[in-house]
Amino acid sequence: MVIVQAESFDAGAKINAFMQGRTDAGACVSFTGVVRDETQSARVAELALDHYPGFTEAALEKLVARARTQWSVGDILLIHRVGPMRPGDTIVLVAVAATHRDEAFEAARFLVDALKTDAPIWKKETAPDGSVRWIEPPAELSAQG
Amino acid sequence: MVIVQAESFDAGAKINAFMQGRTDAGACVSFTGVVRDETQSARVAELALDHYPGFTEAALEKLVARARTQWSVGDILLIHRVGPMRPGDTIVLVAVAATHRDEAFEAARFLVDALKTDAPIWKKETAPDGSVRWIEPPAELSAQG
Amino acid sequence: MAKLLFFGRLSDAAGRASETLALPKDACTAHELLNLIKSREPALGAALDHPSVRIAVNQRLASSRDVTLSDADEIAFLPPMSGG
Amino acid sequence: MAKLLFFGRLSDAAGRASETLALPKDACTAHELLNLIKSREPALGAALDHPSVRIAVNQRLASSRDVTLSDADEIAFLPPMSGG
Repeated sequence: MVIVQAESFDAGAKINAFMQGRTDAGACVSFTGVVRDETQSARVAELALDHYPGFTEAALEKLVARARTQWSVGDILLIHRVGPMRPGDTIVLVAVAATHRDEAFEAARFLVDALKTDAPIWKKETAPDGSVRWIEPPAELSAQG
Repeated sequence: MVIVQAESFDAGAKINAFMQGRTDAGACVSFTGVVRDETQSARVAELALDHYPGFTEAALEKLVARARTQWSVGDILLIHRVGPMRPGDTIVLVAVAATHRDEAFEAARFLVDALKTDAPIWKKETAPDGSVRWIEPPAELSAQG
Repeated sequence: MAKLLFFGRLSDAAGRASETLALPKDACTAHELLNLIKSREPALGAALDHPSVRIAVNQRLASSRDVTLSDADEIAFLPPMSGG
Repeated sequence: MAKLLFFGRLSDAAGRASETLALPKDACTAHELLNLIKSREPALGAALDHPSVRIAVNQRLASSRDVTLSDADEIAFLPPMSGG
């Protein structure tokens, strides 16, 4: 399941609900991304995520579908926040349930890496002094796109 | 931190508490192991974990220390339940906080694998018909010990 | 009227996240649309026409600036993504 | 008196998880202790003396059955671990 939302969410509660009643899946690997207060030695006061409603969800659904094709996993949950956030806020949760730990780890790792390069999300950092910068990938990476 | 306990625990709440206030660590990778109701096509009604108090904790602490030496991670939480459990119960939680996702994933993966081979824990499965069996590693593995 | 959408730094460059606009002619190309924008807002036009910017038409990525646009299309300008 | 601890299937084999026992002599080896147990409980002795079973003395793994034991030691018999 893919959810893109502006509201903050409780990662632990989402993981618990995701695993609730799964007596068939022995392993759950989850990744929680948190807004840091410093990136590349620049202080961050606020992070704002721009997204393209519909298009972004479809792109994330495609990544999840690819992971499900590639690994034998039971279920996948992907929640991504958009809009303004503060350091310490949970920005993304990826949870993968599987019968075996290998597949849970590999699928989760794939998704977290794929999000970094293929998620249609644009990040704007605001420094404590109010200056803003849009985060873009290094030129080599964006040239591939 | 290593905790070995007989009491059940709320994995999501533990993950939340672990990540609470970490504005320096952008990534948390967690692994939750759940008691399955079937292993190697045998039905499981109850799983009981035997451990050696003191010795088991020391062995787990050693694994955590090794992970901290090998990867640049912020903090590690390892909670292992012992005693009798039922399918669906959370048996183990490993959570790794790190500034970067690579290290969080690798340290978590190392720990989960190391638990499988190096944790001084003995598992007894009780089938629905009351028959019991102790889980031991395949001969090749135990010969290494 | 076509709907234009600007994402990421392009919304800052445009000073708006979206607009509706009459295409220069029906069945024009993205290239022709970009020329129209350049004639009106040179700086924005240059930012949109940068090779790193991709165009999606009705939520599907276009493979080139030769894609045909028509009225009622939703045309999105996507700068390099930051990733999730 | 030494304290013996049996883990995993060895506690089932022993019918008990622990016992206190007078060593055959002070500063005996684990080998000698195993022989004493074998003489009393042949099946348990054989289970404990299996090469896959490791011995920990005062919570430290012994490298061989030649390890010296003394009264007040805690001697644990560890079958292959199932893992966590």
